[in-house]
Amino acid sequence: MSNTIHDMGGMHGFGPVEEEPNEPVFHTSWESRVYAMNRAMGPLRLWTIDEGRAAQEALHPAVYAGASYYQRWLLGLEARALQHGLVTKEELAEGKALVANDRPNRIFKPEDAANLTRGSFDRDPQGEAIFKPGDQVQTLNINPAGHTRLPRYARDKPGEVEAVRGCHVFPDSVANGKGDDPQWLYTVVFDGQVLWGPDAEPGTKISIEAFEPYLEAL
Amino acid sequence: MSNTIHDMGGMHGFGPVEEEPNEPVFHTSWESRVYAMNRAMGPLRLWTIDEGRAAQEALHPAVYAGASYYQRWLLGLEARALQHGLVTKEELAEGKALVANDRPNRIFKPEDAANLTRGSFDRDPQGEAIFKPGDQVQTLNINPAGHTRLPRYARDKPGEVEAVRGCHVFPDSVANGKGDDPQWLYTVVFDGQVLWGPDAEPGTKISIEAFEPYLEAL
Amino acid sequence: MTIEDDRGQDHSHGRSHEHGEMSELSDTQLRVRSLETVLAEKGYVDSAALDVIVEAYETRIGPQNGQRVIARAWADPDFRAALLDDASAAVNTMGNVSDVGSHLIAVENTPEQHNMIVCTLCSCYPWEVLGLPPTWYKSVPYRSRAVLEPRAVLSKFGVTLPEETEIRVWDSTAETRYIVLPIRPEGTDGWSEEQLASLVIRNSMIGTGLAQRPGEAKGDS
Amino acid sequence: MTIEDDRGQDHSHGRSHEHGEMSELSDTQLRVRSLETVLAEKGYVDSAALDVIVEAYETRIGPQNGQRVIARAWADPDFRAALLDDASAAVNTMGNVSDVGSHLIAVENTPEQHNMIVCTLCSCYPWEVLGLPPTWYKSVPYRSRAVLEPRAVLSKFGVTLPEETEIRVWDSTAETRYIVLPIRPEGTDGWSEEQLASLVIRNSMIGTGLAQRPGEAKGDS
Repeated sequence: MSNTIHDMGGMHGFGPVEEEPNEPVFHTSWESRVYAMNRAMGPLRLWTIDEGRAAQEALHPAVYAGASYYQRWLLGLEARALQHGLVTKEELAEGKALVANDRPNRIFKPEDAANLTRGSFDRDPQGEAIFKPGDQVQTLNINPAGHTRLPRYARDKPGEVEAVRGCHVFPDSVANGKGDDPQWLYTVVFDGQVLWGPDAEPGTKISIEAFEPYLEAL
Repeated sequence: MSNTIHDMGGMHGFGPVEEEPNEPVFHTSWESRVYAMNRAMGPLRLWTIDEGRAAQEALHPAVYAGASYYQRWLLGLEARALQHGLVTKEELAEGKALVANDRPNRIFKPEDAANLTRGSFDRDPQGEAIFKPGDQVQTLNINPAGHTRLPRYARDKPGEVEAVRGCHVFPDSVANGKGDDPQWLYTVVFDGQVLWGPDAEPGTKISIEAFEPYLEAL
Repeated sequence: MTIEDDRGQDHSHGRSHEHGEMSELSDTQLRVRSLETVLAEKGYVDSAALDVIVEAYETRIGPQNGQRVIARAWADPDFRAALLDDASAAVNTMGNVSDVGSHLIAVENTPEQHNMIVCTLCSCYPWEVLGLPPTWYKSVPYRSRAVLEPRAVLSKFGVTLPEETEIRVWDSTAETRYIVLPIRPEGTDGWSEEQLASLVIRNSMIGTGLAQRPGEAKGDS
Repeated sequence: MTIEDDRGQDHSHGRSHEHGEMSELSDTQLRVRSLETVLAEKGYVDSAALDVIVEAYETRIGPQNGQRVIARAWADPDFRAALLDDASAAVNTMGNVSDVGSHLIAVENTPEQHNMIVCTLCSCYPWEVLGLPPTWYKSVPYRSRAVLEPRAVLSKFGVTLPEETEIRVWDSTAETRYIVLPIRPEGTDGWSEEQLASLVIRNSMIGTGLAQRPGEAKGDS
């Protein structure tokens, strides 16, 4: 979903930023297992990274805002595993496999961990890029019920295209089950005052990575 | 605070609206006590209605979104009673008065309940109203750290003044401890498409009650 | 912080969030009792006065007040005009309901415009004429959805209006309070105010319902 | 839903929310074990592979990779130019760190512009060069504040920059990933890449810190 609590840029009330001295990579072993399961299941290509995000965005705001980072990953992974029929609620409740399944042909093996490189999101363009660096653009005012990567604070605002970042998988399509629909991706920069008005800190600029369908020429 | 979870107009993810058949006025006796305490302490004039709102807005978003309505009122009332030094944490923990206090001269008595009329928020204006019905206005893009009643979804948008509602206590001032600072209040109406873009439902208009400092002429 | 989700339980939305769970209700109950005890011992509240406030909202101050206002507006064109001109003053002429503050506003439904009230920022509601708001009105789903998808919300309440009817949502962001004057149902010519009042369900005065038709079963809202 | 507040406990923000409480950790732990067991029994994960992934992030894939990249960019002007032109390609020429995906971008701090990275919508982070993000980076306070009040956030990290320096916040809303090339500290002429790397604290590559000066105690971040 789009306008959920995950879209929190510019919100107040979450308390101060606090750094933890000598923070370990994982605080508990369950955190490390949750992370590793999420990483290991990526290459099975049962879902995309944006579907994974959408599963977390679907959590109730009270849960999202109250859970820790890895708790959210756990809830998101459980939700996807259930939605895709990999596991059943009864299996999770009992902690063992109860029903047969079509096992995947190929799973992530120990030797695969030698190269944990991310996949590429580059895709062949469907047309020429409409914008170029220096172009003045306006972000659209969209409020879709489905997943999007245009944050609320940067909607309906004028900005400048700073760079073209290639043609990528379009999250608003792929997370909603409509395929890659590749779109040009731009870095669009906004003046702090444009985003926040007189309450902006002076001398700040904020950029987002904006897909072409988020933009119109100014 | 302004951009906290309480400002939820247009957010997704909170689930469906659900009506409860034959709903009682109060579901439990503690709900009724919380409500009555809040009402009874209003006339003591220890704080304003906007300070009361601000106390709830200061709750962590996970608490705000997860608590019930009367739980929020309880937390807000506890917070104000502590902030104003009416009670101490130790007293709340032990459930009895432990330290002496300056008792208020006048408290809400049973006979006062005969007339539970709201107070008036009308105040003498500091000047003429700048706008009149039919005027085109733009709401400002403000993001104050303090309390405001201009919701996020209606900032930085063009609308039309529909009515002048008198000159009222200004919440952005009084809740932040800066006095009544009376301001003209207007009903400002927006087209649904202006607020939400193409995702708006067709044929909808939304109005807010906007204080004059939220507006500029278009 | 316990993590919760939709796995078998309805923890993450709806009524369980609004009313809490049993084991936690008792915590809250103790906490409320503690606060009231301390405030009473220190002279800030009088528990007998709290009893009377509760009783007032459980008996006297409820939607029955608004029903009489709407019925009179349907029956009496002069009162209707006065109500739409200055609802506080008009309601206060009725005498036998609790006085209303200065900032009540009545908005009239027509075939061209359907009005619907919300308070996105908290839960402002015209309690002097409607009593305390129902849980759904104060709930985060209603507060978040009403301004973005009012027709979808209305359909959850069983209200479907023609496409030509404009939906007007009033977000109560200040101390003004709104009551909707619903369309008088057909087939009520010559009805008394009392008869008319029986058709005015609470939701019709918030805009999430319509006045009932003669013969229609009276719901609780 | 248990209601929590600030009354004597630090429940409503900060570390307790991020890491959970003891009594609930064990719930979560059981739930994680259950999920792993079921997924492993059904052939979706290989627990030995999970061990190796965990080990990789606890040992191999961490900020030490980014430190070497930054040190080389400081020491070698050609590499610096290549890094700013195409960070993925440049980093992959270094050979002995894990390959990085196609979308790494390096942004250079100057006296005129200080760069700072955030992901407001989730927690995107260049883990191939910096390892897994610290808790504060993934936290709701950082995600909500960085775009609205970056100078205030920087000051929480002890970073105060001249008014004339523009703060540029990069919100990682797509699959591009950003690493900050901090300003090379003075007094490091002739230093080896290894010596230079020792000055590159992790936060300096996110933009919430500066590279350390020679002789400055090396913090963990």
